[in-house]
Amino acid sequence: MKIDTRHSGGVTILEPKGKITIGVGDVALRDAVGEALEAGSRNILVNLGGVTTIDSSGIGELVSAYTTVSNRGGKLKLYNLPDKVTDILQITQLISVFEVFEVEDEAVASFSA
Amino acid sequence: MKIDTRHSGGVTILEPKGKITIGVGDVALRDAVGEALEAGSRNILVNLGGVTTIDSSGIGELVSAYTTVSNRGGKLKLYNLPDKVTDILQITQLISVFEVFEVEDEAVASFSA
Amino acid sequence: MPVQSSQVRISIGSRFEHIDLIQIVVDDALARLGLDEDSRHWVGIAVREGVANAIKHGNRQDPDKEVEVELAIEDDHAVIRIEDSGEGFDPSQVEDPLAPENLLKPNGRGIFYMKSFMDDIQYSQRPGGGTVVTLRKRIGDKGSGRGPAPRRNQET
Amino acid sequence: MPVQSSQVRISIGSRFEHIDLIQIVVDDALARLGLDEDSRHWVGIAVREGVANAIKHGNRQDPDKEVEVELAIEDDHAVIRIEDSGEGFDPSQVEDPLAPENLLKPNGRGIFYMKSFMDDIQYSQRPGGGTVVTLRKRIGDKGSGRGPAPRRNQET
Ligand SMILES: Nc1ncnc2c1ncn2[C@@H]1O[C@H](COP(=O)(O)OP(=O)(O)O)[C@@H](O)[C@H]1O
Ligand SMILES: Nc1ncnc2c1ncn2[C@@H]1O[C@H](COP(=O)(O)OP(=O)(O)O)[C@@H](O)[C@H]1O
Repeated sequence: MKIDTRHSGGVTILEPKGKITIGVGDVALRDAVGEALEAGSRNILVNLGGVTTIDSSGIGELVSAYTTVSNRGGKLKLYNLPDKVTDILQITQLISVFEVFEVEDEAVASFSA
Repeated sequence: MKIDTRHSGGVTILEPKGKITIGVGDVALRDAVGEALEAGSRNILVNLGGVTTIDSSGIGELVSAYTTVSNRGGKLKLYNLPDKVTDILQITQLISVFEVFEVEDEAVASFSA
Repeated sequence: MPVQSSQVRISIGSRFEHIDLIQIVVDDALARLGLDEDSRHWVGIAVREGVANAIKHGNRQDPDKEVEVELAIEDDHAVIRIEDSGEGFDPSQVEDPLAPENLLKPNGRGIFYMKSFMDDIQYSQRPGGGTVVTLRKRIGDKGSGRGPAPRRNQET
Repeated sequence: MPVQSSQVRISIGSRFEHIDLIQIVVDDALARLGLDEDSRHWVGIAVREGVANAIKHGNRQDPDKEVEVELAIEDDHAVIRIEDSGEGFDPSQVEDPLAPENLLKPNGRGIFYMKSFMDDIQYSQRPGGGTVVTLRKRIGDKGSGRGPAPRRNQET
Protein backbone atom coordinates (compact mmCIF):
# COMPACT_ATOMS: atom_id res chain seq x y z
CA MET A 1 0.00 0.00 0.00
CA LYS A 2 1.30 3.42 -0.93
CA ILE A 3 -0.38 6.77 -1.42
CA ASP A 4 0.60 9.38 -3.97
CA THR A 5 -0.57 12.94 -3.47
CA ARG A 6 -0.98 15.49 -6.26
CA HIS A 7 -2.87 18.70 -6.88
CA SER A 8 -5.27 19.81 -9.60
CA GLY A 9 -7.35 23.01 -9.73
CA GLY A 10 -7.19 23.70 -5.99
CA VAL A 11 -8.01 20.09 -5.14
CA THR A 12 -5.68 17.65 -3.37
CA ILE A 13 -5.88 14.26 -5.01
CA LEU A 14 -4.87 11.20 -2.97
CA GLU A 15 -4.14 7.99 -4.85
CA PRO A 16 -3.85 4.96 -2.62
CA LYS A 17 -2.57 1.84 -4.37
CA GLY A 18 -3.04 -1.73 -3.12
CA LYS A 19 -4.72 -2.81 0.07
CA ILE A 20 -6.34 -0.45 2.55
CA THR A 21 -6.35 -2.93 5.39
CA ILE A 22 -5.82 -3.09 9.12
CA GLY A 23 -2.41 -2.25 10.51
CA VAL A 24 -0.80 -0.74 7.46
CA GLY A 25 -2.99 0.67 4.72
CA ASP A 26 -5.52 2.18 7.08
CA VAL A 27 -2.88 4.20 8.92
CA ALA A 28 -1.33 5.37 5.65
CA LEU A 29 -4.66 6.80 4.52
CA ARG A 30 -5.15 8.61 7.80
CA ASP A 31 -1.67 10.11 7.55
CA ALA A 32 -2.15 11.28 3.97
CA VAL A 33 -5.44 12.99 4.81
CA GLY A 34 -3.86 14.52 7.91
CA GLU A 35 -1.01 15.95 5.87
CA ALA A 36 -3.36 17.41 3.27
CA LEU A 37 -5.35 19.16 6.02
CA GLU A 38 -2.16 20.43 7.68
CA ALA A 39 -1.08 21.85 4.34
CA GLY A 40 -4.31 23.84 4.33
CA SER A 41 -6.22 21.84 1.78
CA ARG A 42 -9.96 21.54 2.29
CA ASN A 43 -10.88 20.02 -1.06
CA ILE A 44 -9.77 16.42 -0.98
CA LEU A 45 -10.42 13.84 -3.63
CA VAL A 46 -9.52 10.17 -3.30
CA ASN A 47 -8.85 8.16 -6.45
CA LEU A 48 -9.73 4.60 -5.45
CA GLY A 49 -8.85 3.14 -8.85
CA GLY A 50 -5.70 1.46 -7.55
CA VAL A 51 -7.29 -0.11 -4.48
CA THR A 52 -7.48 -3.89 -4.66
CA THR A 53 -8.82 -4.71 -1.22
CA ILE A 54 -10.51 -2.63 1.43
CA ASP A 55 -11.35 -4.31 4.72
CA SER A 56 -13.64 -2.99 7.45
CA SER A 57 -10.76 -1.02 8.98
CA GLY A 58 -10.07 0.53 5.60
CA ILE A 59 -13.72 1.51 5.22
CA GLY A 60 -13.58 2.85 8.77
CA GLU A 61 -10.62 5.02 7.86
CA LEU A 62 -12.42 6.32 4.81
CA VAL A 63 -15.38 7.27 7.02
CA SER A 64 -13.05 8.86 9.59
CA ALA A 65 -11.31 10.81 6.87
CA TYR A 66 -14.68 12.00 5.62
CA THR A 67 -15.82 13.21 9.03
CA THR A 68 -12.45 14.76 9.91
CA VAL A 69 -12.39 16.75 6.68
CA SER A 70 -16.05 17.76 7.08
CA ASN A 71 -15.42 18.91 10.67
CA ARG A 72 -12.67 21.16 9.39
CA GLY A 73 -15.07 22.70 6.92
CA GLY A 74 -13.72 20.76 3.97
CA LYS A 75 -15.00 18.12 1.60
CA LEU A 76 -13.74 14.63 0.87
CA LYS A 77 -15.03 12.97 -2.26
CA LEU A 78 -14.28 9.72 -4.07
CA TYR A 79 -13.84 8.77 -7.71
CA ASN A 80 -12.80 5.95 -10.00
CA LEU A 81 -14.16 3.17 -7.80
CA PRO A 82 -13.32 -0.43 -8.69
CA ASP A 83 -16.42 -2.63 -8.76
CA LYS A 84 -15.40 -4.41 -5.58
CA VAL A 85 -15.09 -1.13 -3.68
CA THR A 86 -18.49 -0.01 -4.97
CA ASP A 87 -19.93 -3.32 -3.78
CA ILE A 88 -18.59 -2.73 -0.30
CA LEU A 89 -19.82 0.85 -0.11
CA GLN A 90 -23.23 -0.44 -1.17
CA ILE A 91 -23.33 -3.25 1.37
CA THR A 92 -22.26 -0.95 4.18
CA GLN A 93 -24.78 1.66 2.96
CA LEU A 94 -22.04 4.26 2.81
CA ILE A 95 -22.50 4.82 -0.89
CA SER A 96 -25.05 7.58 -0.16
CA VAL A 97 -22.79 9.21 2.44
CA PHE A 98 -19.92 9.83 0.05
CA GLU A 99 -20.04 11.93 -3.07
CA VAL A 100 -18.82 9.55 -5.73
CA PHE A 101 -17.67 10.39 -9.27
CA GLU A 102 -16.61 8.33 -12.22
CA VAL A 103 -13.87 10.48 -13.70
CA GLU A 104 -11.39 12.97 -12.33
CA ASP A 105 -12.41 16.06 -14.33
CA GLU A 106 -15.97 15.84 -13.18
CA ALA A 107 -14.86 15.21 -9.60
CA VAL A 108 -12.43 18.15 -9.57
CA ALA A 109 -15.02 20.45 -11.17
CA SER A 110 -17.60 19.54 -8.51
CA PHE A 111 -15.57 21.37 -5.84
CA SER A 112 -15.96 24.72 -7.58
CA ALA A 113 -19.62 24.19 -8.48
CA MET B 1 1.82 -28.67 -15.18
CA LYS B 2 0.82 -29.71 -18.68
CA ILE B 3 2.80 -31.24 -21.51
CA ASP B 4 2.26 -30.55 -25.19
CA THR B 5 3.60 -33.01 -27.72
CA ARG B 6 4.46 -32.16 -31.31
CA HIS B 7 6.60 -33.53 -34.10
CA SER B 8 9.32 -32.01 -36.26
CA GLY B 9 11.61 -33.81 -38.76
CA GLY B 10 11.12 -37.27 -37.24
CA VAL B 11 11.61 -35.99 -33.71
CA THR B 12 8.96 -35.98 -30.98
CA ILE B 13 9.11 -32.73 -29.05
CA LEU B 14 7.70 -32.66 -25.52
CA GLU B 15 6.98 -29.29 -24.01
CA PRO B 16 6.26 -29.42 -20.29
CA LYS B 17 4.95 -26.17 -18.81
CA GLY B 18 5.06 -25.21 -15.15
CA LYS B 19 6.33 -27.31 -12.29
CA ILE B 20 7.84 -30.76 -12.66
CA THR B 21 7.40 -31.72 -9.05
CA ILE B 22 6.48 -34.68 -6.92
CA GLY B 23 3.01 -36.14 -7.23
CA VAL B 24 1.82 -34.37 -10.34
CA GLY B 25 4.38 -33.01 -12.77
CA ASP B 26 6.74 -35.93 -12.43
CA VAL B 27 4.06 -38.46 -13.38
CA ALA B 28 2.93 -36.34 -16.33
CA LEU B 29 6.44 -36.36 -17.76
CA ARG B 30 6.72 -40.13 -17.39
CA ASP B 31 3.37 -40.59 -19.14
CA ALA B 32 4.29 -38.32 -22.05
CA VAL B 33 7.58 -40.11 -22.63
CA GLY B 34 5.82 -43.48 -22.36
CA GLU B 35 3.27 -42.44 -24.98
CA ALA B 36 5.97 -41.23 -27.36
CA LEU B 37 7.77 -44.57 -27.05
CA GLU B 38 4.51 -46.49 -27.55
CA ALA B 39 3.87 -44.50 -30.70
CA GLY B 40 7.21 -45.74 -31.99
CA SER B 41 9.24 -42.59 -31.52
CA ARG B 42 12.89 -43.03 -30.57
CA ASN B 43 14.05 -39.47 -31.08
CA ILE B 44 12.70 -37.46 -28.18
CA LEU B 45 13.45 -33.87 -27.45
CA VAL B 46 12.29 -32.05 -24.34
CA ASN B 47 11.81 -28.29 -24.49
CA LEU B 48 12.36 -27.16 -20.90
CA GLY B 49 11.73 -23.48 -21.68
CA GLY B 50 8.36 -23.47 -19.92
CA VAL B 51 9.51 -25.19 -16.75
CA THR B 52 9.48 -22.93 -13.71
CA THR B 53 10.41 -25.38 -10.99
CA ILE B 54 11.95 -28.82 -11.04
CA ASP B 55 12.35 -30.64 -7.74
CA SER B 56 14.42 -33.76 -7.07
CA SER B 57 11.54 -35.99 -8.17
CA GLY B 58 11.30 -34.04 -11.39
CA ILE B 59 15.02 -34.43 -12.00
CA GLY B 60 14.61 -38.12 -11.17
CA GLU B 61 11.90 -38.43 -13.79
CA LEU B 62 14.10 -36.73 -16.35
CA VAL B 63 16.86 -39.22 -15.58
CA SER B 64 14.38 -42.14 -15.74
CA ALA B 65 13.05 -40.90 -19.03
CA TYR B 66 16.60 -40.67 -20.33
CA THR B 67 17.49 -44.24 -19.33
CA THR B 68 14.14 -45.67 -20.49
CA VAL B 69 14.53 -44.11 -23.92
CA SER B 70 18.20 -45.19 -24.13
CA ASN B 71 17.27 -48.76 -23.16
CA ARG B 72 14.83 -48.84 -26.04
CA GLY B 73 17.58 -47.77 -28.42
CA GLY B 74 16.41 -44.19 -28.60
CA LYS B 75 17.74 -40.81 -27.57
CA LEU B 76 16.33 -38.19 -25.23
CA LYS B 77 17.84 -34.72 -25.47
CA LEU B 78 17.06 -31.37 -23.86
CA TYR B 79 16.93 -27.81 -25.14
CA ASN B 80 15.95 -24.28 -24.19
CA LEU B 81 16.89 -24.63 -20.52
CA PRO B 82 15.92 -21.82 -18.15
CA ASP B 83 18.86 -20.67 -16.03
CA LYS B 84 17.41 -22.26 -12.92
CA VAL B 85 17.12 -25.66 -14.61
CA THR B 86 20.71 -25.38 -15.87
CA ASP B 87 21.81 -24.58 -12.32
CA ILE B 88 20.16 -27.72 -11.03
CA LEU B 89 21.60 -29.94 -13.74
CA GLN B 90 24.99 -28.52 -12.89
CA ILE B 91 24.67 -29.03 -9.15
CA THR B 92 23.45 -32.62 -9.61
CA GLN B 93 26.26 -33.17 -12.16
CA LEU B 94 23.72 -34.37 -14.69
CA ILE B 95 24.59 -31.64 -17.17
CA SER B 96 27.21 -33.92 -18.75
CA VAL B 97 24.82 -36.87 -18.91
CA PHE B 98 22.26 -35.09 -21.06
CA GLU B 99 22.83 -33.69 -24.51
CA VAL B 100 21.72 -30.11 -24.14
CA PHE B 101 20.99 -27.59 -26.94
CA GLU B 102 20.13 -23.96 -26.97
CA VAL B 103 17.68 -23.80 -29.86
CA GLU B 104 15.22 -26.19 -31.44
CA ASP B 105 16.65 -26.33 -34.99
CA GLU B 106 20.06 -27.32 -33.78
CA ALA B 107 18.58 -29.91 -31.40
CA VAL B 108 16.33 -31.47 -34.08
CA ALA B 109 19.20 -31.56 -36.59
CA SER B 110 21.43 -33.39 -34.08
CA PHE B 111 19.27 -36.52 -34.32
CA SER B 112 20.04 -36.96 -38.03
CA ALA B 113 23.73 -36.11 -37.73
CA MET C 1 -16.39 -33.54 -3.15
CA PRO C 2 -15.19 -35.91 -0.44
CA VAL C 3 -15.89 -35.14 3.20
CA GLN C 4 -12.54 -34.48 4.73
CA SER C 5 -11.55 -33.45 8.16
CA SER C 6 -8.93 -30.80 8.82
CA GLN C 7 -6.80 -30.28 5.75
CA VAL C 8 -4.63 -27.37 6.67
CA ARG C 9 -3.95 -25.47 9.86
CA ILE C 10 -1.94 -22.29 10.21
CA SER C 11 -0.89 -20.61 13.42
CA ILE C 12 0.43 -17.10 13.52
CA GLY C 13 1.69 -14.81 16.22
CA SER C 14 -0.83 -12.00 16.77
CA ARG C 15 0.51 -9.47 14.27
CA PHE C 16 -1.55 -7.78 11.59
CA GLU C 17 1.20 -8.31 9.02
CA HIS C 18 0.51 -12.05 9.09
CA ILE C 19 -3.02 -11.52 7.78
CA ASP C 20 -1.80 -11.40 4.17
CA LEU C 21 -0.27 -14.81 4.59
CA ILE C 22 -3.51 -16.31 5.83
CA GLN C 23 -5.38 -14.79 2.92
CA ILE C 24 -2.84 -16.24 0.49
CA VAL C 25 -3.19 -19.72 1.96
CA VAL C 26 -6.97 -19.58 1.95
CA ASP C 27 -6.99 -18.27 -1.59
CA ASP C 28 -4.70 -21.02 -2.80
CA ALA C 29 -6.72 -23.73 -1.07
CA LEU C 30 -10.03 -22.40 -2.41
CA ALA C 31 -8.63 -22.08 -5.91
CA ARG C 32 -7.74 -25.75 -5.80
CA LEU C 33 -11.32 -26.48 -4.76
CA GLY C 34 -12.44 -24.70 -7.92
CA LEU C 35 -13.88 -21.55 -6.35
CA ASP C 36 -13.84 -18.69 -8.83
CA GLU C 37 -11.68 -15.61 -8.34
CA ASP C 38 -14.47 -13.25 -7.37
CA SER C 39 -15.84 -15.57 -4.72
CA ARG C 40 -12.34 -16.08 -3.41
CA HIS C 41 -11.88 -12.34 -3.10
CA TRP C 42 -14.92 -12.04 -0.86
CA VAL C 43 -14.11 -15.09 1.23
CA GLY C 44 -10.58 -13.75 1.57
CA ILE C 45 -11.85 -10.46 2.93
CA ALA C 46 -14.16 -12.23 5.37
CA VAL C 47 -11.25 -14.35 6.59
CA ARG C 48 -9.13 -11.20 7.00
CA GLU C 49 -11.85 -9.75 9.23
CA GLY C 50 -12.04 -12.87 11.37
CA VAL C 51 -8.28 -12.99 11.79
CA ALA C 52 -8.05 -9.24 12.43
CA ASN C 53 -10.63 -9.58 15.22
CA ALA C 54 -8.79 -12.55 16.71
CA ILE C 55 -5.54 -10.56 16.70
CA LYS C 56 -7.02 -7.28 17.89
CA HIS C 57 -9.93 -8.05 20.20
CA GLY C 58 -9.07 -11.65 21.09
CA ASN C 59 -5.33 -11.72 21.62
CA ARG C 60 -4.96 -7.93 21.96
CA GLN C 61 -2.02 -7.95 19.59
CA ASP C 62 0.16 -9.95 21.95
CA PRO C 63 2.62 -11.45 19.43
CA ASP C 64 3.23 -14.41 21.74
CA LYS C 65 -0.42 -15.42 21.58
CA GLU C 66 -1.32 -17.44 18.56
CA VAL C 67 -4.25 -17.21 16.22
CA GLU C 68 -5.04 -20.56 14.69
CA VAL C 69 -6.80 -20.92 11.36
CA GLU C 70 -8.07 -24.27 10.18
CA LEU C 71 -9.27 -25.01 6.67
CA ALA C 72 -11.45 -28.02 6.07
CA ILE C 73 -14.01 -29.32 3.68
CA GLU C 74 -17.21 -30.47 5.31
CA ASP C 75 -19.91 -31.79 3.02
CA ASP C 76 -19.79 -29.39 0.11
CA HIS C 77 -18.58 -26.40 2.08
CA ALA C 78 -15.20 -24.88 2.63
CA VAL C 79 -15.02 -24.31 6.36
CA ILE C 80 -12.60 -21.85 7.90
CA ARG C 81 -12.24 -21.80 11.67
CA ILE C 82 -10.41 -18.94 13.33
CA GLU C 83 -9.46 -19.28 16.98
CA ASP C 84 -7.95 -16.93 19.50
CA SER C 85 -7.22 -17.21 23.20
CA GLY C 86 -8.90 -14.00 24.29
CA GLU C 87 -11.65 -13.33 26.78
CA GLY C 88 -14.49 -13.91 24.38
CA PHE C 89 -17.53 -11.70 23.87
CA ASP C 90 -21.24 -11.90 23.34
CA PRO C 91 -21.93 -11.60 19.60
CA SER C 92 -25.60 -10.83 20.25
CA GLN C 93 -24.54 -7.54 21.86
CA VAL C 94 -22.75 -6.30 18.77
CA GLU C 95 -24.38 -3.23 17.28
CA ASP C 96 -25.81 -3.02 13.77
CA PRO C 97 -23.40 -0.96 11.65
CA LEU C 98 -26.27 -0.01 9.31
CA ALA C 99 -28.23 1.71 12.07
CA PRO C 100 -28.24 5.47 11.37
CA GLU C 101 -26.42 6.26 14.62
CA ASN C 102 -23.61 3.85 13.67
CA LEU C 103 -23.27 4.61 9.98
CA LEU C 104 -20.46 7.11 10.44
CA LYS C 105 -18.59 5.20 13.12
CA PRO C 106 -15.02 4.29 12.22
CA ASN C 107 -15.45 0.68 13.34
CA GLY C 108 -17.96 -2.06 14.01
CA ARG C 109 -18.21 -3.47 10.48
CA GLY C 110 -16.01 -6.57 10.73
CA ILE C 111 -18.61 -9.13 11.77
CA PHE C 112 -21.01 -7.54 9.31
CA TYR C 113 -18.47 -8.05 6.52
CA MET C 114 -18.17 -11.72 7.45
CA LYS C 115 -21.94 -12.17 7.48
CA SER C 116 -22.21 -10.43 4.14
CA PHE C 117 -19.54 -12.42 2.34
CA MET C 118 -19.95 -15.91 3.72
CA ASP C 119 -22.82 -18.35 3.50
CA ASP C 120 -22.73 -18.87 7.24
CA ILE C 121 -20.88 -17.61 10.30
CA GLN C 122 -21.04 -19.03 13.80
CA TYR C 123 -19.38 -17.96 17.03
CA SER C 124 -18.49 -20.34 19.80
CA GLN C 125 -16.33 -20.49 22.92
CA ARG C 126 -13.03 -22.25 22.74
CA PRO C 127 -12.84 -24.93 25.42
CA GLY C 128 -9.70 -23.53 27.07
CA GLY C 129 -10.95 -19.92 26.79
CA GLY C 130 -11.08 -17.76 23.71
CA THR C 131 -13.27 -17.34 20.67
CA VAL C 132 -13.85 -19.53 17.65
CA VAL C 133 -15.50 -18.10 14.57
CA THR C 134 -16.49 -20.62 11.93
CA LEU C 135 -17.01 -19.36 8.40
CA ARG C 136 -18.66 -21.50 5.73
CA LYS C 137 -18.76 -21.08 1.98
CA ARG C 138 -20.49 -23.42 -0.37
CA ILE C 139 -18.18 -24.85 -3.03
CA GLY C 140 -19.57 -25.39 -6.47
CA ASP C 141 -21.61 -22.24 -6.01
CA LYS C 142 -20.38 -20.10 -8.90
CA GLY C 143 -21.85 -16.92 -7.49
CA SER C 144 -24.50 -14.86 -9.16
CA GLY C 145 -22.71 -11.90 -10.67
CA ARG C 146 -19.89 -9.57 -9.88
CA GLY C 147 -20.77 -8.61 -6.36
CA PRO C 148 -21.33 -10.56 -3.18
CA ALA C 149 -24.92 -11.20 -2.18
CA PRO C 150 -25.49 -8.90 0.78
CA ARG C 151 -26.79 -11.40 3.27
CA ARG C 152 -27.60 -10.70 6.87
CA ASN C 153 -28.08 -13.57 9.28
CA GLN C 154 -29.95 -12.96 12.45
CA GLU C 155 -28.34 -15.86 14.30
CA THR C 156 -24.91 -15.81 15.90
CA MET D 1 16.33 -8.06 12.59
CA PRO D 2 14.75 -8.86 15.96
CA VAL D 3 15.14 -12.33 17.43
CA GLN D 4 11.70 -13.83 17.36
CA SER D 5 10.42 -17.20 18.32
CA SER D 6 7.90 -19.09 16.23
CA GLN D 7 6.15 -16.76 13.84
CA VAL D 8 4.06 -19.03 11.71
CA ARG D 9 3.18 -22.70 11.81
CA ILE D 10 1.33 -24.66 9.15
CA SER D 11 0.05 -28.20 9.41
CA ILE D 12 -1.07 -30.16 6.41
CA GLY D 13 -2.44 -33.62 5.88
CA SER D 14 0.18 -35.77 4.13
CA ARG D 15 -0.73 -35.04 0.51
CA PHE D 16 1.68 -33.87 -2.13
CA GLU D 17 -0.80 -31.32 -3.43
CA HIS D 18 -0.36 -29.31 -0.22
CA ILE D 19 3.30 -28.70 -0.99
CA ASP D 20 2.46 -25.74 -3.22
CA LEU D 21 0.69 -24.10 -0.34
CA ILE D 22 3.70 -24.45 1.94
CA GLN D 23 5.93 -22.98 -0.74
CA ILE D 24 3.57 -20.04 -1.16
CA VAL D 25 3.56 -19.32 2.57
CA VAL D 26 7.32 -19.58 2.86
CA ASP D 27 7.77 -17.38 -0.18
CA ASP D 28 5.46 -14.73 1.18
CA ALA D 29 7.13 -14.76 4.58
CA LEU D 30 10.63 -14.55 3.10
CA ALA D 31 9.61 -11.76 0.74
CA ARG D 32 8.51 -9.75 3.75
CA LEU D 33 11.92 -10.37 5.31
CA GLY D 34 13.45 -8.81 2.21
CA LEU D 35 14.91 -11.95 0.65
CA ASP D 36 15.31 -11.49 -3.11
CA GLU D 37 13.29 -13.52 -5.60
CA ASP D 38 16.11 -15.80 -6.71
CA SER D 39 17.07 -16.76 -3.18
CA ARG D 40 13.41 -17.38 -2.41
CA HIS D 41 13.16 -19.70 -5.38
CA TRP D 42 15.97 -21.88 -4.05
CA VAL D 43 14.75 -21.85 -0.47
CA GLY D 44 11.30 -22.71 -1.78
CA ILE D 45 12.64 -25.75 -3.61
CA ALA D 46 14.57 -26.89 -0.53
CA VAL D 47 11.42 -26.57 1.56
CA ARG D 48 9.47 -28.55 -1.04
CA GLU D 49 12.04 -31.35 -0.69
CA GLY D 50 11.81 -31.38 3.08
CA VAL D 51 8.01 -31.47 3.00
CA ALA D 52 7.96 -34.10 0.24
CA ASN D 53 10.22 -36.34 2.33
CA ALA D 54 8.06 -35.82 5.42
CA ILE D 55 4.95 -36.76 3.42
CA LYS D 56 6.51 -39.66 1.52
CA HIS D 57 9.11 -41.28 3.75
CA GLY D 58 7.95 -39.96 7.12
CA ASN D 59 4.16 -40.17 7.07
CA ARG D 60 4.00 -42.54 4.09
CA GLN D 61 1.32 -40.42 2.47
CA ASP D 62 -1.22 -41.14 5.19
CA PRO D 63 -3.50 -38.10 4.77
CA ASP D 64 -4.53 -38.32 8.42
CA LYS D 65 -0.95 -37.81 9.56
CA GLU D 66 0.14 -34.23 9.67
CA VAL D 67 3.31 -32.59 8.50
CA GLU D 68 4.06 -29.49 10.50
CA VAL D 69 6.11 -26.62 9.16
CA GLU D 70 7.30 -23.83 11.41
CA LEU D 71 8.80 -20.57 10.22
CA ALA D 72 10.84 -18.50 12.59
CA ILE D 73 13.54 -15.90 12.61
CA GLU D 74 16.48 -16.78 14.82
CA ASP D 75 19.28 -14.26 14.94
CA ASP D 76 19.62 -13.20 11.33
CA HIS D 77 18.42 -16.46 9.82
CA ALA D 78 15.10 -17.59 8.50
CA VAL D 79 14.58 -20.99 10.08
CA ILE D 80 12.17 -23.51 8.64
CA ARG D 81 11.44 -26.64 10.66
CA ILE D 82 9.61 -29.51 9.01
CA GLU D 83 8.27 -32.30 11.20
CA ASP D 84 6.64 -35.63 10.47
CA SER D 85 5.52 -38.50 12.69
CA GLY D 86 7.29 -41.29 10.82
CA GLU D 87 9.82 -43.84 11.95
CA GLY D 88 12.85 -41.68 11.41
CA PHE D 89 16.06 -42.64 9.63
CA ASP D 90 19.78 -42.26 9.91
CA PRO D 91 20.87 -39.38 7.66
CA SER D 92 24.50 -40.53 7.82
CA GLN D 93 23.49 -43.64 5.87
CA VAL D 94 22.11 -41.69 2.92
CA GLU D 95 24.10 -42.26 -0.25
CA ASP D 96 25.88 -39.55 -2.21
CA PRO D 97 23.84 -38.83 -5.34
CA LEU D 98 26.98 -37.56 -7.10
CA ALA D 99 28.77 -40.91 -6.79
CA PRO D 100 29.10 -42.43 -10.27
CA GLU D 101 27.02 -45.47 -9.34
CA ASN D 102 24.17 -43.20 -8.18
CA LEU D 103 24.24 -40.57 -10.87
CA LEU D 104 21.56 -42.20 -13.01
CA LYS D 105 19.29 -43.27 -10.15
CA PRO D 106 15.79 -41.82 -10.28
CA ASN D 107 15.88 -40.75 -6.64
CA GLY D 108 18.12 -39.91 -3.74
CA ARG D 109 18.64 -36.21 -4.49
CA GLY D 110 16.21 -34.60 -2.03
CA ILE D 111 18.53 -34.12 0.93
CA PHE D 112 21.27 -33.11 -1.48
CA TYR D 113 18.98 -30.39 -2.87
CA MET D 114 18.37 -29.09 0.64
CA LYS D 115 22.08 -29.03 1.43
CA SER D 116 22.80 -27.25 -1.82
CA PHE D 117 20.19 -24.54 -1.47
CA MET D 118 20.25 -23.74 2.22
CA ASP D 119 22.99 -22.33 4.43
CA ASP D 120 22.48 -25.13 6.92
CA ILE D 121 20.40 -28.27 7.37
CA GLN D 122 20.11 -30.39 10.51
CA TYR D 123 18.20 -33.57 11.23
CA SER D 124 16.88 -34.48 14.64
CA GLN D 125 14.40 -36.86 16.22
CA ARG D 126 11.03 -35.59 17.21
CA PRO D 127 10.40 -36.27 20.90
CA GLY D 128 7.21 -38.25 20.32
CA GLY D 129 8.70 -40.10 17.33
CA GLY D 130 9.29 -38.80 13.85
CA THR D 131 11.79 -36.63 12.07
CA VAL D 132 12.55 -32.93 12.26
CA VAL D 133 14.59 -31.28 9.56
CA THR D 134 15.70 -27.72 10.28
CA LEU D 135 16.64 -25.53 7.34
CA ARG D 136 18.42 -22.22 7.80
CA LYS D 137 18.94 -19.35 5.40
CA ARG D 138 20.73 -16.16 6.22
CA ILE D 139 18.63 -13.07 5.69
CA GLY D 140 20.30 -9.96 4.38
CA ASP D 141 22.52 -12.18 2.27
CA LYS D 142 21.71 -10.92 -1.18
CA GLY D 143 23.15 -13.98 -2.91
CA SER D 144 26.10 -13.93 -5.21
CA GLY D 145 24.65 -14.20 -8.71
CA ARG D 146 21.95 -16.05 -10.50
CA GLY D 147 22.60 -19.55 -9.25
CA PRO D 148 22.65 -21.12 -5.84
CA ALA D 149 26.03 -21.73 -4.32
CA PRO D 150 26.50 -25.48 -4.50
CA ARG D 151 27.41 -26.19 -0.94
CA ARG D 152 27.89 -29.60 0.59
CA ASN D 153 27.93 -30.02 4.31
CA GLN D 154 29.53 -33.07 5.76
CA GLU D 155 27.60 -32.94 9.03
CA THR D 156 24.02 -34.19 9.44
N1 LIG E 1 -12.41 -12.57 18.57
C1 LIG E 1 -12.99 -11.65 19.36
N2 LIG E 1 -12.73 -11.62 20.69
C2 LIG E 1 -13.28 -10.70 21.50
N3 LIG E 1 -14.15 -9.76 21.07
C3 LIG E 1 -14.46 -9.73 19.76
C4 LIG E 1 -13.90 -10.66 18.84
N4 LIG E 1 -14.40 -10.39 17.61
C5 LIG E 1 -15.21 -9.33 17.76
N5 LIG E 1 -15.27 -8.92 19.05
C6 LIG E 1 -16.09 -7.81 19.62
O1 LIG E 1 -17.10 -7.50 18.69
C7 LIG E 1 -17.03 -6.11 18.32
C8 LIG E 1 -17.45 -5.93 16.87
O2 LIG E 1 -16.49 -6.49 16.00
P1 LIG E 1 -16.44 -6.05 14.49
O3 LIG E 1 -17.82 -6.10 13.94
O4 LIG E 1 -15.44 -6.89 13.84
O5 LIG E 1 -16.00 -4.53 14.50
P2 LIG E 1 -14.65 -3.85 15.02
O6 LIG E 1 -13.61 -4.92 15.04
O7 LIG E 1 -14.40 -2.78 14.02
O8 LIG E 1 -14.95 -3.33 16.39
C9 LIG E 1 -15.60 -5.72 18.61
O9 LIG E 1 -15.48 -4.34 18.86
C10 LIG E 1 -15.28 -6.57 19.83
O10 LIG E 1 -15.76 -5.94 21.00
N1 LIG F 1 11.47 -37.53 6.84
C1 LIG F 1 12.02 -38.73 6.58
N2 LIG F 1 11.62 -39.83 7.27
C2 LIG F 1 12.17 -41.05 7.02
N3 LIG F 1 13.11 -41.26 6.09
C3 LIG F 1 13.55 -40.21 5.36
C4 LIG F 1 13.03 -38.90 5.57
N4 LIG F 1 13.66 -38.07 4.72
C5 LIG F 1 14.54 -38.83 4.02
N5 LIG F 1 14.48 -40.11 4.39
C6 LIG F 1 15.30 -41.22 3.90
O1 LIG F 1 16.42 -40.70 3.24
C7 LIG F 1 16.48 -41.17 1.90
C8 LIG F 1 17.06 -40.12 0.98
O2 LIG F 1 16.17 -39.03 0.87
P1 LIG F 1 16.32 -38.03 -0.34
O3 LIG F 1 17.73 -37.61 -0.46
O4 LIG F 1 15.31 -36.97 -0.12
O5 LIG F 1 15.96 -38.86 -1.64
P2 LIG F 1 14.61 -39.58 -2.05
O6 LIG F 1 13.50 -38.97 -1.29
O7 LIG F 1 14.50 -39.35 -3.52
O8 LIG F 1 14.80 -41.03 -1.72
C9 LIG F 1 15.05 -41.56 1.57
O9 LIG F 1 14.99 -42.54 0.56
C10 LIG F 1 14.55 -42.08 2.89
O10 LIG F 1 14.95 -43.42 3.11
